[in-house]
Formats: sequence, C-alpha cells, structure tokens
Amino acid sequence: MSVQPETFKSLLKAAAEQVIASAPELTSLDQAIGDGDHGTNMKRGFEAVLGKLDAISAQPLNEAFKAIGKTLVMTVGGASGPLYGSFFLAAGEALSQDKHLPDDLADVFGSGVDAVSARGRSQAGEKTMLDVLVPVLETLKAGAGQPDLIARVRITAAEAVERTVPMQATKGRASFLGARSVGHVDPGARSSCVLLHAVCAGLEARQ
Amino acid sequence: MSVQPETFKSLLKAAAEQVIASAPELTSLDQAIGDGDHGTNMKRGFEAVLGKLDAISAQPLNEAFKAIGKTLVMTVGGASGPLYGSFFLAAGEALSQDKHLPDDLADVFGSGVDAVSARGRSQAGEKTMLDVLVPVLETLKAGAGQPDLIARVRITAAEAVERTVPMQATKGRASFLGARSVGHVDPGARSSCVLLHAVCAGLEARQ
Amino acid sequence: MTDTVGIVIVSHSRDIAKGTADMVRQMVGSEVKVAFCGGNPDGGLGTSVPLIIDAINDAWSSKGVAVLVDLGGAETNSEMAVEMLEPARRDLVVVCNAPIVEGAVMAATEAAGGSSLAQVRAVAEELSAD
Amino acid sequence: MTDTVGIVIVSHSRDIAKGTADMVRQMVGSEVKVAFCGGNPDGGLGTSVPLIIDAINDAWSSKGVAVLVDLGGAETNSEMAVEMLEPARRDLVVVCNAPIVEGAVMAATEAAGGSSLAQVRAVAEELSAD
Ligand SMILES: Nc1ncnc2c1ncn2[C@@H]1O[C@H](COP(=O)(O)OP(=O)(O)O)[C@@H](O)[C@H]1O
Ligand SMILES: Nc1ncnc2c1ncn2[C@@H]1O[C@H](COP(=O)(O)OP(=O)(O)O)[C@@H](O)[C@H]1O
Ligand SMILES: [Mg+2]
Ligand SMILES: [Mg+2]
Ligand SMILES: [Mg+2]
Ligand SMILES: [Mg+2]
Repeated sequence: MSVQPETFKSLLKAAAEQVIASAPELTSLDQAIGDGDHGTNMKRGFEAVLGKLDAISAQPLNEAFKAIGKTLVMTVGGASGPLYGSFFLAAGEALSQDKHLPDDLADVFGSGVDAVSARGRSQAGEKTMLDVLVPVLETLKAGAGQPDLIARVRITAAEAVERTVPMQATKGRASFLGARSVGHVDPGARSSCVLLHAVCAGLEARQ
Repeated sequence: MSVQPETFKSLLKAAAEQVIASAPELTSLDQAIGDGDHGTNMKRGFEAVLGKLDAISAQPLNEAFKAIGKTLVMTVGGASGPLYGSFFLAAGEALSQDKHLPDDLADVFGSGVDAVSARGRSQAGEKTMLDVLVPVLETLKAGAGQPDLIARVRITAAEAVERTVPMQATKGRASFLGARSVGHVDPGARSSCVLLHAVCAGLEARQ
Repeated sequence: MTDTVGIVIVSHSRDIAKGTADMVRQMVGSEVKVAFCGGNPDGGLGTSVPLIIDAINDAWSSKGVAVLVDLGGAETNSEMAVEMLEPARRDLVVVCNAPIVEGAVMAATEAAGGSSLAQVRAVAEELSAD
Repeated sequence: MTDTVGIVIVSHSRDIAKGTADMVRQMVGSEVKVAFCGGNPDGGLGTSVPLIIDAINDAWSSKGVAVLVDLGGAETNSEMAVEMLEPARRDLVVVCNAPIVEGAVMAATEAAGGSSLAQVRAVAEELSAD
C-alpha cells in the first residue's frame, strides 16, 4: 500500500485551504496572547504552498514533504515558519531514509515532532503547537492499524487544543505574559489542529 | 571684589567661540574612541549659548550659570550635554547659596565637578572630562589667591589632557573599546581644557 | 488607559525608537500609552532632553512611566529629563537598566496587565546582565 | 575589510534594523561589514528567512558573521537561515543571545578590533541576563 499522488495533492490542498480559511481565528487567538500575526503568517505560508501545489505534488513523497517545509520556512515570517517547516523537512527526510507512508506514519510524524521540539527548544506542556503534536503522535503510535484511528486523531487534537487553555506559556511570545497567558487557546496548537482535522476529513471522505 | 557683567560676557563669549572653533578636533578625537559627535554636540550647545549671550549675561551670575547649564542640557544631544549642563547648574546653585565669585571659585567649581561625577556615576581615572576637571579643582584649591593661579590652571589642564592618553576608558562609549581606548586623548577631557584655556586667556588679557 | 504604566522609548536613532514603538503596539494595542523619541536636536543620531520630556508627558499615567533607553547618552539625557519634570511627576518615572527593544516589549506587556511601575521595571531589568 | 567579523542585524522591524545599522556604522565606520534586514516577506513586522540569508552573505567575512536578533521569531528564523547556508559557511555564523541594539554596537566595536568570532559573540552576550 502507498499514498497515491492524487490523494496527497487533495489532502495538501484541503489542509492549506482550511488553514487559510482559519486565518482570522488564528490571528485573533494570537492577538490575545501574542503579536496577532499567526493567521496572516500561516496564510502567507500556505498560499505559497497552494501556488506550488502541482509542482509539489508531482514529486516523490519525500521530496514533496521537503518542498512544503522549505516553502513554509521561506514565506511564513514568524516563529511558526521554521517550526512547521522543520516538521515537514524532517518528515521528508524520514521518507528519504527507510520510512514509508502510510505504514510508518507514526515514525514519520514522530520525526517531524522531534524536529519541532529541537528547533523550538521546547516540549509538550509549554503551551505551544507541541501540545497538539505530541498527543497526536501518542495516538498514532497506540492506534496504528486500528480502524478508528482517524476519529481518534481528530478527538485527540481537539481535546489537546482545549488543554492548552489552562496552561501557562513558557515558550514563544505568549510567555511574556506570564500568568496572564492562562485562560487562552494557544494559536499554534489551534493551527496544528486545523491542519490535522483537514487531513482527517479528507481521508474520511475517501473511505 | 566681584565679577563684572562685561567680564563675564566676554569670557563666556570667548569660551563658546573657542569650543566652536575646536569642533573638528573634538569630533576627530571622538571618532577614534567614540561615535564621532563630540565636536558637533559641543558646537550645537555653545552656539545656542552664544545665541542667548546678551540675555544670559544680563542676569545675576547665579542665574547666568543656570541658564548656561539649562541651554547645554537642552541642546547638546550627547552625554556631554547633561554632564556640562549639570556642572553649570550646580555652580549656579552654589552661587545662589552663600558662595561668591571670584572669592569662592574653588568651592563653586567643586560643586560643578561633584555634579558631573554624580550625573555620570564616574570619577577621575576613568578617561573622561573628570580627568581634567578634578586636577583643575585641586589646583584651584591649592593655589587660591596665588598670583600665578591662571597659569597653573592652564598647565594643569593641558597636562591632564595628556594623562588621559594611557588611560583605559571605563565610562562612556570609549569603554566599549576596552584596551583599544588606550593611546588616545579623551574628547571630553579635551573640550574641558579648551573651555578652561579660553577663560584663562580671557582673564590674562584683562590683567 | 491611565491605569496602566506608560512606556517611553528613547533611542539615539529615531528609526529604532519608532520601530520599537511599532513592536510594542503590536503586542499591547492601545492598552498602554507609548511614546518615543530619537535623534539629537538637529535630527542626527543622539538624544534630546526636550523631546524626552515631551515623550514622558505624552505617555503620562497616574501609575507612572517606564523609560527604555539604548546607550550611555540616551540614559544620561533621560535621567536629566526626569529631573526637569514638574516635581510631582519626577518620582513616578524610572529609567530602566534594560535593553531598549526587548525591554520595551516586555515592559509594555507587563504594563498591559495592570502591574505597578516597580513590577514593570523589574520585568524589563531581568533581561539585563548588570 | 574581510579580516574583521561581519555583523548582521535581524529585527522584526525594518526601522529598528536600519537604525541599529546606522548606530553601528557611526561607531565603526567601514571597518566592519554590516548588513541588516527586518520585516516578514510581505514587509509587515516579522522576519524573513531569505532576507536573513542574503544579509549573512552580504556581511560575509572569512572570520565569520555574528547575527544579532530581537525576539523569538527573529531568533528561530535566523537559526533556520544559518542551516540553509552552504555547508562551508554554516559553522562560521553564530546567532548571539544578546539584545539587538546594544549587542550590535558592542559586537561591531569588538569586531573592529580584529577579534575572533567567539570573542565578538562573548562581548555581545555579556549584556544578556540568560
Ligand atoms: N519555541 C517554540 N516551540 C514550539 N512552538 C512554538 C515556539 N514558539 C512559538 N511556538 C508556536 O508558534 C505560535 C506562534 O506562531 P506565530 O504567531 O506565527 O509566530 P510569532 O510568535 O513569531 O509571531 C505559538 O502559538 C506556538 O504554538
Ligand atoms: N559617565 C561619564 N562621566 C563623565 N564624563 C563622561 C561620561 N560619559 C561620557 N563622558 C564624557 O563625554 C564625552 C563624550 O561626549 P559626547 O561625544 O558629546 O557624548 P556621547 O558619548 O553621548 O556621544 C567623553 O569623551 C567623556 O569625556
Ligand atoms: Mg505571532
Ligand atoms: Mg510575529
Ligand atoms: Mg560622542
Ligand atoms: Mg553620541
């Protein structure tokens, strides 16, 4: 089993479009505990991805992932650019080694998560995108091969976003607010969830 | 004995003109161990003083000194502005209390020196204007009433400027250069000397 | 608005002062009064006591004003400016020993939370080595 | 010229980056190569990896390049930019943990004296609390 180029392309398109559609929400979350640019940053990055959709999707999966990563790195303009960029670059690198999709999904995703953590010098619990990415990785590991994996990922991501609300930020701009960062959703956690939900929805539609 | 308004005015005019004439030299000294603006700073300040020469000189001596100080503070634009400004403000304040010129010259000058030291959180030996002002104060104290006082002040100031050459700066921008500040005259030491020499020359011409 | 500490940014460069104010406003919007100045009285690199006095009065708040400065002359001129304020205001202004850009963003973010002048200053000064 | 460490200034604000470069040049003239960038790829507040890469290459010196940044995203994007340089250059670039304005002036002044990249970095980082 392998991922068909057409499937990949439609999932990537859906994910990009969902993030772009969520830009106002992401920006308003970032206004509360940051500098209010996460939506415009992600929109800029994923519009650039959409602009290269055909070229990206035409490549082997490993190269496609790296191209997404590089595009985000070069266009996002905020901390989230190198963070998401490193996720995709590392996932592409894993696929360049001995990993394959969908079989090694948890490993490939895990490479991406590790790269975010290394780039951000951060880990789960600091009120960042990692607070969605890490629990989703756990779900992928635990649920590999299970028929309800997509639904589980969906729920994990949604719940993980909510669990950032009571957290106090210790990384990124929200950390400047100290205790006042408590009580708000982390913007990057939310954008991770948007991306994951778009992929889940795309996969469900194909089942 | 007291200082005549005409004498004061001509000394102030001479001092201002001398500093203005020395601007290129002061700037080039500051280029070597600072940001190269000491000449233009002092020129701006003393041109403003010259512009108010009549009004300043028409006031009682204490108010005249304060007016010089305030003018320098408001116009110089570098660290030397509040430093020289504080000198004249404090000297004027001493004259507002029980001090008189020329009898209490050392005390009045001393008030000025103390104000520079307080404003700059600095003392002699740090390669600043204080390395001229402090030795001159000592000469004024030791030589009060002596007939060759003017000549001694002249020599003290000139030698004090030279003694800044081997010093390493620990205050002001020159301190950024660390050991490389050694081997250069301090610009503020030189401008203090220019001012003092102009006053000395003016007084000698009247003797 | 007047129940948050005001922020004043004093740089040798008007560009730096303006850019720092932009970054501050991006973080705190209009929750905090921010004023800035830069340049000597002729507009070259340097600082100007009258412009600093104006900026402090523009950012005035009953909770006080925290002034962020870059290098030596900006600090000396800012301290001089504070002393030239009307007596009732002097004790409510602090010149922070903090980096100008990072300090201003942190100070303003802290001020937006309603913190006292001492707290705002402490947050900014935590960034500095001495 | 190429025997002094180069200085790159990366701010969220182009105004801050430009003003900082002005202050640096006032201190060191043309003894040190200085390049700067600021703003996201659309020109708003933020940083841009391609602009950072260009700035590093513009300030290139065989002694290396010290990069001064303001807040989080500028640091993350600068570290990313360094990794995207050609391999031979990567190890000769450091992103300093130092305040942008004060750090750039101090780093450039140190660089002008012919100091090594490690020394330039150390002087800038002395200013920082962590
Ligand atoms: N060190 C970090 N590690 C992981 N995620 C981070 C880190 N710093 C920031 N983030 C994530 O990035 C999001 C902010 O992204 P964005 O607003 O685009 O960048 P910026 O903070 O530069 O304005 C945060 O909500 C957080 O999820
Ligand atoms: N803390 C200080 N105490 C005493 N004098 C100082 C101090 N800092 C600077 N100076 C004097 O000021 C001079 C520099 O003045 P100027 O170039 O006009 O100001 P800036 O350093 O702000 O550019 C120095 O040469 C030194 O004599
Ligand atoms: Mg943001
Ligand atoms: Mg941002
Ligand atoms: Mg100077
Ligand atoms: Mg200056």
